[in-house]
Amino acid sequence: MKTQTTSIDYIRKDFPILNRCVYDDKQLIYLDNASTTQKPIQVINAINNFYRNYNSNIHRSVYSIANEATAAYENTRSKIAKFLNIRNAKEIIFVRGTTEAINLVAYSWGRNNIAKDDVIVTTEYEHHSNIVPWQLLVKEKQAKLKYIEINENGELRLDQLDDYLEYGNVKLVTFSQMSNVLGTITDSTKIISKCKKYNVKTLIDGAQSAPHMKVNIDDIGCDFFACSAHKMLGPTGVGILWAPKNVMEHMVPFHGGGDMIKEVHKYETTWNDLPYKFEAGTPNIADVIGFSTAIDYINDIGIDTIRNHEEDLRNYALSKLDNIKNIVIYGNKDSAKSGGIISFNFADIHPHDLATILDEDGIAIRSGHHCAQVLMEKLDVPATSRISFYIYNTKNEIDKLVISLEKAARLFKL
Amino acid sequence: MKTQTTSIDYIRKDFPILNRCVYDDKQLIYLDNASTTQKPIQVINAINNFYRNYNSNIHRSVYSIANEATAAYENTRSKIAKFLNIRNAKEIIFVRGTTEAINLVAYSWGRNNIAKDDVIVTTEYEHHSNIVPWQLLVKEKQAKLKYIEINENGELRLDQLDDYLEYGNVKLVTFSQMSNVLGTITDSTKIISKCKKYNVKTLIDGAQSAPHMKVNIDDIGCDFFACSAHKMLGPTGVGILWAPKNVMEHMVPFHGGGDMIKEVHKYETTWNDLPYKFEAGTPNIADVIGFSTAIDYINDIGIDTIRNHEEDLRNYALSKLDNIKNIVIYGNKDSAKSGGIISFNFADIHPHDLATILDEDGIAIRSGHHCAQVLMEKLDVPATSRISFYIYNTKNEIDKLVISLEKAARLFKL
Amino acid sequence: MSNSDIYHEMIIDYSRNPINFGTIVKPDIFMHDSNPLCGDSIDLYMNVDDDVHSISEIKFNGKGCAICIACTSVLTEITKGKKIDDVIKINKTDILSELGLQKLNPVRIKCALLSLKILKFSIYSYLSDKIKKIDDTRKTELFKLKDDATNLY
Amino acid sequence: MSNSDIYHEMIIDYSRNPINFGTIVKPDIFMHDSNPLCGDSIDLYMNVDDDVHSISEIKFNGKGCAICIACTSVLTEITKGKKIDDVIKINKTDILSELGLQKLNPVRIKCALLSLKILKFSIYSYLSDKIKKIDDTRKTELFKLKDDATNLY
Ligand SMILES: Cc1ncc(COP(=O)(O)O)c(C=O)c1O
Ligand SMILES: Cc1ncc(COP(=O)(O)O)c(C=O)c1O
Repeated sequence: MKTQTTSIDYIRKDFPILNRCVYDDKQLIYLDNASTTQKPIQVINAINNFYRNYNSNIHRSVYSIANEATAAYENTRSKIAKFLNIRNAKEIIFVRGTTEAINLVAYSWGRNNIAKDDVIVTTEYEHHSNIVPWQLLVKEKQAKLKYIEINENGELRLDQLDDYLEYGNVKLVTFSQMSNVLGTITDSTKIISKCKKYNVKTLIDGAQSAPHMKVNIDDIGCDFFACSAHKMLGPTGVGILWAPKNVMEHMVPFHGGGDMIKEVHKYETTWNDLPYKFEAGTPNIADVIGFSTAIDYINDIGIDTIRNHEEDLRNYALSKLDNIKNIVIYGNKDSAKSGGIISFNFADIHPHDLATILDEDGIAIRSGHHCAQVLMEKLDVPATSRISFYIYNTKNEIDKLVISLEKAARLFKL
Repeated sequence: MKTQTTSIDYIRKDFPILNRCVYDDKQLIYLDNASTTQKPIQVINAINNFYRNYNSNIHRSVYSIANEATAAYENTRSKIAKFLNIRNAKEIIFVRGTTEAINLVAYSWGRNNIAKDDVIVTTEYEHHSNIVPWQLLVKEKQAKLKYIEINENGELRLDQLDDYLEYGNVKLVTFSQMSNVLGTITDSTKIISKCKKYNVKTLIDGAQSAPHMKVNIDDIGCDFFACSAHKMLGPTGVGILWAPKNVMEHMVPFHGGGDMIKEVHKYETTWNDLPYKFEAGTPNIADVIGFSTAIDYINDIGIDTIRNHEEDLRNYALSKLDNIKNIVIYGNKDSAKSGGIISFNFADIHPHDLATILDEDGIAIRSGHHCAQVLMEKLDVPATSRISFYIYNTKNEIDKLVISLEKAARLFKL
Repeated sequence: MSNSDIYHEMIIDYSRNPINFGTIVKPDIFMHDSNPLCGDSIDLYMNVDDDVHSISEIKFNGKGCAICIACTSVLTEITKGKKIDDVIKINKTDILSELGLQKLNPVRIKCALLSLKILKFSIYSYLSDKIKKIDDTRKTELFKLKDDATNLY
Repeated sequence: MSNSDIYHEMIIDYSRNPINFGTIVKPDIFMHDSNPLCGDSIDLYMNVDDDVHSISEIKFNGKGCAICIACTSVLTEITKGKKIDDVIKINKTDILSELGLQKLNPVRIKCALLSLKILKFSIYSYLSDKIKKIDDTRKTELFKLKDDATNLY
């Protein structure tokens, strides 16, 4: 335990923001990691270094700094391939984030593969990013959207998936590997093996899983995988879409423009090789390069160490929250089945009010619908409070959270 | 003249990369500003400062650092509105860059407003970003794409626009305000007044104009305007699309996801207010904030000062290149009608070979088709060499370029 | 502004016991809106006394945080019985100062002013529908009202 | 590698006087490809001597930089008259070392190897079409060729 504390102290030193105070003297306690994580100095410096030393556009120029930039940019692809166990780095497309990745699939794959009366299956605990693009698509195509519901433990009722598959017409099953509200870890292997029997494509929203647990795409065998750098120590504005080459080859271009073409003539055009066909225009070069450093940082710590640390913190927090009257927790109490996320409500205090009160003590938690209104409807609450951990969080921070919750109880005369 | 040199020296100090050497001892001479510009330390620091001090997701959280981040993000919108003379900052949508902006128009406006046999007019000197999205759209809609050709001075033949408009069915005229290859400044006012008579929408690709000359959107009266931060001292991964509210209100959403919705239910969803309806998912927060500092920097120098400096450099460079045998220059010799861009070819030396030879002396110029293959076909060359200036370039750098060109002539035995 | 200042007695009382909470069957004016970023969601109902051009009855329903519910309560109290010409003049300071919320941060201000936004928009559309022949001064007034609503936060 | 090393006599000569430059009417094998990032564009034509399974004739046409044209010239020289089984074994070092370009940077390497990529792909598709019943060893060989071509740069 001692060693663990020491090494966390050591890690915390890499995150400049953790030293900052809000309201003059309250040291920041950042518990909104499911929304976006903080960045280690190494990542900040990588971006800095790019702009100071080799900023230039990529792919298209022959001079030295352009070569350096191109090499660094392409190197991120290889890093990610290794990190997620993807065989071919050229199957990785850089996008702005998970949202753009899923929309890219909806446009470039969906518009050619979803027809009238086809069915897309999603789940009740999806983020809006994995619902709205499909709503738009099924509306355009007169297709159908179906939801896998959750049970009282916040787990998916996979029997419903069986029904949908058996009924037929299912073309895509799309789900998050970890719920951003409940923390539930989805049994991806089970879902995908079911889908494979019916030859149904699968998309994994890895926004929450990739940062917090080992993801092995080659093992999982899905058809699409999306995640965001900013949720895994990396900069804002970058994410990836992965799809195997044979799937990608049958996708039509998304954005048209520079770099995604092979030859442009006045009236016809040929497309560039993969993955460039899907990377039109100047990409977010600096931040793609910063992403690479973020992955190095995670690798240095070890993704399993991160997972264990979060499980530990979640168990600790649950035991503390258990002692406070009137706290209702949503999702699975078993931290082995859940990421480092806890959603809860505290008596009749609205989550927004609670977040504002905690903020006074420097504690940043998320309140609201967490871009998961379908889930809120299911839970029959307008909003929840959510705390979510990362490698730099400590038990001491949870203790301070508890003190602050007690203050809120006094203010609201609970 | 003395004062000018001094102030440029002063400006150059703000750009760390300009001190760097390539091949051990050749100080970088960066002449590829039309591709992407270098970044002043102020912009680099703004990004740095965000990640070190108030990194957080925006719009959705109530705690302090989220408030700071949201305020800084939204502040960029106001800065840009003032810079480009846009009345309502909420008409500005943040995107990855010009390419995404134009694709957004093609999808969200184009797919509902372009029908069979409608005509979209573009020009021969467009960047692929302003050609390929329209090729995709007209193909889908069985509509037509027509080109305004250029004359021997590299200027648009606006008589052809008259013909197209008279012939009818034109729904959109889309053009760059400054050609990225020839430097030609388009007579936007004339084009738009012609189009207004026929009630035809207009899109301005401002990727090259916004960084280098005063753009007054309210005066120009176009319907869409796009530009990229990275070409105007800002970070990679950010750009804007502007459209007046009454146009934007009739556009369908582009990407579906978080932040762009008002209420999501299982089977129907309502959209958020403008501009958020078009900003799905976590945006590139850090870089939007960095963009704001870039605009401050440009304002501090003054956009007219920038323009004058580049005109001056272009005239100087043209006079020097005139003394070298076998150099063919494309575009307008009159620098009053052109941005700080010169495209040329040097005898039978292929531009790539020339760029590699200049690189040896630390000189970064662009060679190739510049994402303007339609123009290359028109000029009947496979590629050109291009030099393009910004506020930090000097006449001394042009002198060194000339020496390096002479070396190339020797190597190729011209 | 320190937060314990925000969560004073009055706010918490209003939020637990909102004023004019409920619905009106067949209201003259009805509008629903929500705060996309936090999920506050309000229905506003009003009846108009045509003789004196005033709001004779006002009710609201919905879900929201203490600040949202308290501010909506205060807004309905201020509005009830007022002439429409005066209702459209109600501004954000009227609401915020009543509850000591002038220094609320930009994200929370949306909670406080959601109902005022709904009020302004709903009266705008009520008037636009109602007045068939709108003279030019009236038109400017109406546009101003819409602008007010749009730019409230 | 310093650039003046790149632009030695041989490269410049080849680029001004390319070998096997031209076209073949009705070639047995034809393929066009271009380098999207710089615009080099090459057509490759080959005839096959069916008896001995060799490339009897090879020509190229197109536009490109000195490096592209020189490397394509060298590639055609190496290829001409070779057995197809040997042609598919030609690798990048064969071309680059012939012209002293081993240390070319990653962007320019595409100029140097565009024609080799075309050669490999075109032979791949020629063989795929030709051999109706492909046995398994042959299949692996073919896949390897395609992979080679894909991963050349
Ligand atoms: C005229 C013009 N339009 C569009 C673009 C595309 O901009 P971006 O690559 O930032 O999307 C460029 C830059 O390459 C350009 O010069
Ligand atoms: C499960 C899940 N999916 C998708 C997203 C969207 O990611 P981004 O906002 O980076 O596009 C998020 C994060 O908000 C998420 O938690």
